[in-house]
Amino acid sequence: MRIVVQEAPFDFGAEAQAFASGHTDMGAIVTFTGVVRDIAGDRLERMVIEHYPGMTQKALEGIAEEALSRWNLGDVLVIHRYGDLRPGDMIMMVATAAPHRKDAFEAAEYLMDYLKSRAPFWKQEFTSDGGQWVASKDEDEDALGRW
Amino acid sequence: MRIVVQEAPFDFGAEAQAFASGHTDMGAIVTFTGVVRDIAGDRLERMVIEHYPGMTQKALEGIAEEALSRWNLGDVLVIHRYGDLRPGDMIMMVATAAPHRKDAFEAAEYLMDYLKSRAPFWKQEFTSDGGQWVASKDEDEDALGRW
Amino acid sequence: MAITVLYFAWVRERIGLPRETVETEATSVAELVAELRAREERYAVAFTDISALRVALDQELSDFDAGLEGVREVAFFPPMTGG
Amino acid sequence: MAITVLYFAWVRERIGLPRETVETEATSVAELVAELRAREERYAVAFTDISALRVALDQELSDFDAGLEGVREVAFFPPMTGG
Repeated sequence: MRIVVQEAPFDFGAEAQAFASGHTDMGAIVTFTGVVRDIAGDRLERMVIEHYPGMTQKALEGIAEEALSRWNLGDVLVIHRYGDLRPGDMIMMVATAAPHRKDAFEAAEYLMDYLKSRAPFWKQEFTSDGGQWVASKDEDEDALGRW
Repeated sequence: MRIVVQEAPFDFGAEAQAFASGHTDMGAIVTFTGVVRDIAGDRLERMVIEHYPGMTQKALEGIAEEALSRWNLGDVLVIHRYGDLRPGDMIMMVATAAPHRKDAFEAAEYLMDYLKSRAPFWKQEFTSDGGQWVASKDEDEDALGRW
Repeated sequence: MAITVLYFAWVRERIGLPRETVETEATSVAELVAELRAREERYAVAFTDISALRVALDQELSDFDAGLEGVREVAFFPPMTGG
Repeated sequence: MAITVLYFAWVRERIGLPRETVETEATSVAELVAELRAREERYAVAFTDISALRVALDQELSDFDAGLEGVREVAFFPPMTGG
């Protein structure tokens, strides 16, 4: 298990390659990457992600440990950024390694669902009009009901 | 949509990075990678994947087009190898880009389920005793019932 | 007792500071919230709708009915929006 | 008519060749299979259990009841095991 909370960008290709290469005893590797959408004509200028330093690492570790206990997994990787991001920037990634694809997929979806609503991050979007806190979605809270 | 059927290894990290970087208008990127499991003490020496050259590309395109029509997706990538593989080698990968994570995950799982049972590949495992064709699993056929 | 109280996102903005030390005899989160609301308008505004808030005690998610015995750090914030 | 018949995986191994041209008047896949089975023991063995086989007509998955009108390439193989 590796949990990284950092302000700096991360190298998705290198992280994905290193994770997969480090788990050749596992048949299935799944990655998820979240990106600040860069849409032509969109008014979004930047995004700022606030977090709760004392809690973030612990919360992510708790979520990852729960995934490791629920599925047959070899390993879990979570990287999440905070601070200033621009459209097109990668916000975060998770990766799972499992003997079978069903476990790798389900665990990755579980990590994402919990990370969305249970890890202490708050997104604020800035346009030329100023900042707007991103509201949580009912569907994100509902998604936890699956597990 | 990009579909690649090749004997040569592929560079997972570079492919994943290029795919994600090429779709910054999408918020969610999912990748799946299948690996020849390299387990200490396992008798597997190599795997040979046979395919049906005239049909493979077409079958994969059909599966990818179906995914693009069923989910809100920006793009799909499928890379599948054939020929000789060793334990630890990557067999294949898929990647999906979508505005939302649910579509990206579901489409990737759909691609994998259909690719397992509807694309013309056959795996043969070799140990010091010789070759053994991998049997299809009922659960792989059953998985198609989800969609 | 002295408790460190942290505020995040728009709770922090409405109250106007990220953290403070609060002297309180509150035995539950709900009692602490009532004390804070009574202080000043900006607190009353931030805590208007408790159902729109979340609370963590010593960096673990908790709820507004929870007791404060032994708790050293209380954090208030809106629902998380990570990922 | 002349049809190209392809065999893959253990079907190819049992029959002992990857492809052949077959002169046939069969109007369905089932009739073609019956003709092949009647030829030689190795064909009879390969086609013993049709439920363990799949068929593609002109590189599209099909089934054993399908007609052969206009079909130029028939492929027989076990269930696929890709991914």
